[in-house]
Amino acid sequence: MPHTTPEVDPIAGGVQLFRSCMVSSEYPGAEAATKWLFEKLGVEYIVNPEQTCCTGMGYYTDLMPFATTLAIAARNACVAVEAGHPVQAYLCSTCYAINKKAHRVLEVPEHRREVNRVLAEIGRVYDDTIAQTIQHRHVLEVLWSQHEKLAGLVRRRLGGIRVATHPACHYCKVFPDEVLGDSENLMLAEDLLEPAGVTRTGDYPEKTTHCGAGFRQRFVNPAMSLAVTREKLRRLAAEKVDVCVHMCPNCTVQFDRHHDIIERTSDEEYPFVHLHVQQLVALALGADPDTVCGVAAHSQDLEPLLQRIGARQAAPL
Amino acid sequence: MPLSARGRQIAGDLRGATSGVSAGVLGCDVVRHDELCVGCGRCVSACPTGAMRQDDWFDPAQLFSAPAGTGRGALAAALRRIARHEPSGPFRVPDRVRTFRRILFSADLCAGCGACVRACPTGAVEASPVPVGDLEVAARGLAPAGVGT
Amino acid sequence: MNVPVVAEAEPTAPAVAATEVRVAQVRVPEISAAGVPVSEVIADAADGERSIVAFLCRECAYSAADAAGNARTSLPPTIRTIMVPCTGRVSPLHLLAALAEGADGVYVAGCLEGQCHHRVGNFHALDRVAFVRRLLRSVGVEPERAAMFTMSAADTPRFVATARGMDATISQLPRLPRS
Amino acid sequence: MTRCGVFLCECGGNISGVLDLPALAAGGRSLDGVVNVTVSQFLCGAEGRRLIEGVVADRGLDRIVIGSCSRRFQGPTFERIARDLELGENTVAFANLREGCAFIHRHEPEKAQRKAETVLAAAVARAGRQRPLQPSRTFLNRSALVVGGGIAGLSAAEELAGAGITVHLVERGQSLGGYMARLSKTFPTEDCAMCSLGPRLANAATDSRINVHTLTEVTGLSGPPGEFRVRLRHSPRFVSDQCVGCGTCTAVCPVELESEFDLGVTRRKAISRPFANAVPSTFAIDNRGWAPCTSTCPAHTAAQGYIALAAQGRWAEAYRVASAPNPFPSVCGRICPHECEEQCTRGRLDQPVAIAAIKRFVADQAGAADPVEPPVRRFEDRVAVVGAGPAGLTAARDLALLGYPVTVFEAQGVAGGMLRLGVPEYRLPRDVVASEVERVLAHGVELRAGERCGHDYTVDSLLASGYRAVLLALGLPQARLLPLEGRELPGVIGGLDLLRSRALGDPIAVGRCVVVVGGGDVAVDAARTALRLGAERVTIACIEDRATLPAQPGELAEAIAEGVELAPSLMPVALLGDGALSSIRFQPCTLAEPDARGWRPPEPSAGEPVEVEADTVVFCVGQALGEDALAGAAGVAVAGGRIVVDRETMMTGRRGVFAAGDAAGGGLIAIEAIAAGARAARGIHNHLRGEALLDVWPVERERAEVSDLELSRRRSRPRQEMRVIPPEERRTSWQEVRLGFTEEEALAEARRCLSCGGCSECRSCEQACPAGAIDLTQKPWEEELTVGALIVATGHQEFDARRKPPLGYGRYANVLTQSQLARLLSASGPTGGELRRPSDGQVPKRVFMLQCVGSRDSTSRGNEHCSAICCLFATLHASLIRESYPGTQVTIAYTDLRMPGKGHEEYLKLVAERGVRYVRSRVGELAEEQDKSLRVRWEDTVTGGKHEELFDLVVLSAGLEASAGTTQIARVIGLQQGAAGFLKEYHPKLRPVDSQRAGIFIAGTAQGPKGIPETIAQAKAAAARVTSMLHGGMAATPVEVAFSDPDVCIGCGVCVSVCPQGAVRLVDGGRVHALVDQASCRGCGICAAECPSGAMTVGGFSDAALLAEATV
Repeated sequence: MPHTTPEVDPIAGGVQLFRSCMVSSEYPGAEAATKWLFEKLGVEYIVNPEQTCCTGMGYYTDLMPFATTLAIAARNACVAVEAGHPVQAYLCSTCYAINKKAHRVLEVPEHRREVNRVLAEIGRVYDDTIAQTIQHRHVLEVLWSQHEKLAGLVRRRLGGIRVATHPACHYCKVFPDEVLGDSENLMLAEDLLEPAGVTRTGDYPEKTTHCGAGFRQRFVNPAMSLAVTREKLRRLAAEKVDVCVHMCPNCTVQFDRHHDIIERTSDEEYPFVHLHVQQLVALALGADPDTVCGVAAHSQDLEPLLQRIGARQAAPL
Repeated sequence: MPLSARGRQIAGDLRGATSGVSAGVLGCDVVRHDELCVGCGRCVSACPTGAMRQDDWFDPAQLFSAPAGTGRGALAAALRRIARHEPSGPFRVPDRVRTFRRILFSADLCAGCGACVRACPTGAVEASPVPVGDLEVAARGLAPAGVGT
Repeated sequence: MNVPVVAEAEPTAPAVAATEVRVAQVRVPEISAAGVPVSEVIADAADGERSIVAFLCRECAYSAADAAGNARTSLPPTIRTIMVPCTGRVSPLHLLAALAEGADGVYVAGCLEGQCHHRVGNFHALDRVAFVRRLLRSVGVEPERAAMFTMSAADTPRFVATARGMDATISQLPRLPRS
Repeated sequence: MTRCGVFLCECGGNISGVLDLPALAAGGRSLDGVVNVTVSQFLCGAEGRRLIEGVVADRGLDRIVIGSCSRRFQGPTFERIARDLELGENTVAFANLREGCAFIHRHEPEKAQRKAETVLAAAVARAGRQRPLQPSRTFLNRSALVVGGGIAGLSAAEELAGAGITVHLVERGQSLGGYMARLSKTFPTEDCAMCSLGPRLANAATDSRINVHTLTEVTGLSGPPGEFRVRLRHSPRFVSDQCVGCGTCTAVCPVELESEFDLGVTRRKAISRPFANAVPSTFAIDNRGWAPCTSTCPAHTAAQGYIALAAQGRWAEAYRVASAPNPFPSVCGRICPHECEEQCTRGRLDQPVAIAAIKRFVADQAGAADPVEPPVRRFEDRVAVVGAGPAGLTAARDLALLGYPVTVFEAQGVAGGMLRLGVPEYRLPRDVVASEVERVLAHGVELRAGERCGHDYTVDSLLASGYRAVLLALGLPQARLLPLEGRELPGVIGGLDLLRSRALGDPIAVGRCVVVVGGGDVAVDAARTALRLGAERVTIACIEDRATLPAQPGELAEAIAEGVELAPSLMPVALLGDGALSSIRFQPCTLAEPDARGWRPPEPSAGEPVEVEADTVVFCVGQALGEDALAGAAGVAVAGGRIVVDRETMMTGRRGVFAAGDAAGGGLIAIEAIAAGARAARGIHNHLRGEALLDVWPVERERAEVSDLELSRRRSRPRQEMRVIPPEERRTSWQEVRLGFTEEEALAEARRCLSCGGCSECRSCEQACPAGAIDLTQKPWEEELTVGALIVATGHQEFDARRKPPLGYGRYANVLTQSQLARLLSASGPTGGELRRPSDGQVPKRVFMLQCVGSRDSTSRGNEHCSAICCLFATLHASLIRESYPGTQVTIAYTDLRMPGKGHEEYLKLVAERGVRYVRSRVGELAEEQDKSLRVRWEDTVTGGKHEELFDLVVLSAGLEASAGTTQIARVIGLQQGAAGFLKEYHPKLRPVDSQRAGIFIAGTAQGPKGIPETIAQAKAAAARVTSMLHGGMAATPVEVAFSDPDVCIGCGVCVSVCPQGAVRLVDGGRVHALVDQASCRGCGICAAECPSGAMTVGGFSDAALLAEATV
């Protein structure tokens, strides 16, 4: 079936991989897989030591005012442009949305003046040239820009593996009109995995429902948070998926870490696993499950899936 | 190749057609008469190389040189009656004023095809043939290869 | 006191069009009620009655004028009105000919922007009056002698205000000297 | 010089109270051109008129100046006087002495007097410059075109016809009725929609002044108002007027499609009528052209036809469709390379439909039982057919059916040609060929086997012995052998000879190790035949590489499975062996660029020659005409080993001698030979009858395509694979390898067909129709009408709720829109008015309705506007449900309940009392449970409570948008469209039913969302506007329009670019100059002000007149 995600101009370089706190601490495999894929698809990128945390977690849990996030986002933009890699590729949808929103707010003169007053103390300025060269992309968008090459690089057929997408709210709902595809039925992930022969699920009931994490709800209001997650697990189980793929470490933590807890507390069976999109794509292209995809960091036992796709034998060249 | 008397006579009264008398002569020089121009823009649309251009400035001096009995002439007459000094330099013209705009001609872009002359309804553009054998033709790089070397 | 609607900042005009900020058609009153920056002041201002010719569009301005008349509003006698089907019909020649043949000021009055019965007639008139004003300035004549106002057919007070405003403006200017 | 008369009016003291009129009059007399000045107390009255008439007569005036009130007030009065006195138009000038002078300068009489003098002088100066103008008269055609057959179009048409105006009512769809025909009841009176629409339809059908054009679209509009030239395009209905509306055809039609009228709630047949009292009542066939399979097939077999019939198990009818163009359906079902499957649309979804396998099952199942009556002999011209192959026999059968006596001559002892002697029986059993040959002969065709053309008889002898036409269908029986060194060694045989000997049962043996040279189907057949004849090792060597090998992939795969080895890209060089063949030497090669005839000769490439052990070599490298087969056939030209044939008539160089099949166009597959035979039969018929009665080449229809969007809504189902005998078992047996489908398999596979072409041209309806009204040959045709005015009433369409994926419309079974619910509740609807849940047909106990779907939506997914009728529509349906099903609970989630209009608020109270629950909430997502019920979560913004409930049925109140027809007509005739595509009215209050263009009016929901009452009101208003416009029959275009003087105009085109009406264009009459379409010009004068040459002027406001007035 023809893919529905629209074509985009290929991005081959100038990419700064924006490291994510949750990915680095919880699922480093997602970052490693992304780097591995960038090399496979010929995307020139750097990891910039100057780049700091996006403070999205702090802002969304109301710990810090938006002004702080705004200044840090402006600094990160300056740093990226200065390093000659203005295409910031975000591993996590929260970073993507918060930096893009900051970019919009920085178009307002008085906010920019205020931020530049702060940046002056560290000898930086966020001016029009920075504002016009910096670009904000999710890593999946960068991968999609090279998606024609994927078919030729598949080393492990994922035929028969049924995949569903949990669309990250911060990617789909903060800038709904700038989403690659339909913001209320995102098919970007499944279109990326199509060359590997997966069976696509497409739209399913409550696809756009929240994963339940809600930044601090997970800690302040765990009962309600897990109740929402269970609702989603039930829907995905009803679709008989094998893998649910994610675009944000927050969702992956919410599902992967609490999958068995919810199964035990509501004694129901949800026979599927959770992976980042990049991890599954890398596996299909023959990446090593441990050193590249970091499967050991997941709570769920991913061995059955790896056996099923022959990821444990050496990948045929 | 020097022109015969007949050749010179033909080339002489050619209005804009490429004289093409001999390889040595190419196209023609264009001479503009601003006072006759009414700003209709036909030469601009006819010119294939963009040598003729109309921008959104207007020089009132152009008005004062317009002959009586024409639209611009009447305007000039009225303006002259109340003017307190010679018109100062050109000024910018609002978007919807179409015909009061100056025509700019850039000789280096001109291919000498004469289309503007044929298009102009008021004779504001004239074409005079390039003198034969003039080295300047070769210098302008317009002459075909092998000529004048 | 109402002031002419159309005016714009004076753009400097180098011979070759340099890259300068494009002049926005900002409707900003150019002169203050108090003073008039006339280049030179001719002997006495009040020598004789001024004459103003006004081109009013049949659909809006002329009907507002009639309404003012039926309301017996007193208006300055200096203004003489001429009906045109639409302000789009007024060409620069009409305005300059009127000035040349005795008028001390001319103005055009038409429908509000977007309400023109011929959709774009008033926009054309706005641009043409702006052109005439720059033409006047280039020959040293006060640009305030030409103006344009837009009004709704039912807005009689605005017609009265613009008429009186124009009369005040022109009466502060000397009679237009003609060669 | 003009003779101008001035008339001053005291206006009963209004003017004379301030101005000294006698002084003014005195001053006036001195103005040049003035011959008379008079003062009157009341000029505008009858006394004033007599005064003016008197002075004009006495002093011979040709201009009049009126000094009185404003021209906007009494101007028309004085202009009419001038017109009555034949002074003509534009001969009166006005001095506004009252509103322009007396009233506004009452307190300064002397200044007023001086101003009056100037004003009067200006008027006199203007009068002197005014030239009399001739109004041009346009003939107003007393007819109107109404676009759109809904309630708006019908109401307007009815009103116009009542005023005696001829109406052309144009409707895109199959029947009039539009959206209202789909409704069950209408609010607020809950009376049935059809009760008010029905009479309108009947009226439109019977009123002689209303010409109804259905299945018709407007494709072009030109000319001025009053004389619009409208181009119409009529799509074929494929059913003639004899249709009595009995509906027998729908019973037999095998094709089911989604019913647009029922908005997809049910399905309808390809031949259908939208609703019972449709106007016109004739049925119509939804024929979208040839399906890809039909258009690809060389014989253009109605493949979709026999598959649709097969899907219903109607094998006999399916056989009739399959065998119509092709007497060998069973043969082709087995051996055809089925290019139709490669083109099958289903291939883009999952896998193509197994068309050939179904055809085989149909032929095997119903072929034998299909009766063959020998056709009636109609002509005496005897026709001879040389060669009993597929081409010859097809021609023979078709000629017999046309009524000719036919004799077929066959060189071999048995008929069938390559089918019988070329294709081995494990692919094509002999009894299958025999039975289908038998059926051809049963058409009264005489077979003379064992007689070779060129030996036992010749073309000349046939013609001499009385045959009026000869068809050479003798094929290419001669196997070509490569002139290689060692070819005379025993063990070197031709592929065709091997296959023919096997087919005839002659003794033939092959060695232990066989090499077959060649890459086509014949080579594969020879190789597998060699296997079955006991060869241990069989290799196919060919010059092509693996990818460009011409043999059918399926056949090659089966051969390889049976152990045949493949050696591609090798060209044979020499055959080695002393006395007996021992091996064959090959040189590796590549293929050169194709030559003129597309043949790619081999070029030896680097690399050592290869020697392959072989005791038998079989050459399958092409076929040739039999030697001297064309002896005694003077005039029959041969080029490149093939008989030259005129493509249009199938005739050879010799009159009366035709050719078809392999002999006339080498290397054909069976179906191409069959199609060629059929063409030859038609060519012979045309020749013998002396005129072109039949199209030799069938007229191609355009190919019907299914869009990706439609495809994505179909569920994919795997293709039925055919069972085969396992390779090791079939390696040595002559059993037919492919075992064919069972009945269940054939039925299941046939049901995968997507009916791309709509009507499959299976012609079942043609057979069944008692009135013989079916006519599939109808073609689209164009027409041009001249009408006075247009009314556009093209209506609206429902917002596509699929644009809101979380609501699940189109995915969840029990989510419908209000229109679909209207169909369910409609007595004439698919469920006869019974409210049935689509998933299980039960009566829903809990119904949830969601308002503002796609309306009042500021995201990029919906429309900003409120669609006006949905709250009422939902309330109506809720009321109907509560009344008929007291047990069913209805909840309506609204944003704001909008019930404007008479009696609507009261209706709401009535319905609310019937127990309908209204909650204020805007639900964003629905979720379908296992039992197809729907989980709805909503927050009631009035009580603030959060709710979550399960519902059996959810109905979305999708809003209104301009219909596709509205957007199309707006593009064609140049109307402006506002938000959501609604047509823009000239002025929302003053001229609500006028469009921007003169003479074109708009009405109904095409202009904006509204209910039926307002729609009808607008329709009547539009009709009134047309009636008043066309009333006079003749219209004088006003003189105050633009005019360009052709001699002065310099053709710069500035006027064309500035005209807001697009009424000016450049024309080339010798000199390029501007021409104004005076009917469309509104006289604004923008062009005149912009014109650099002064050519353009406006009647009554010329530059001369204005300058005169301004400069006095």
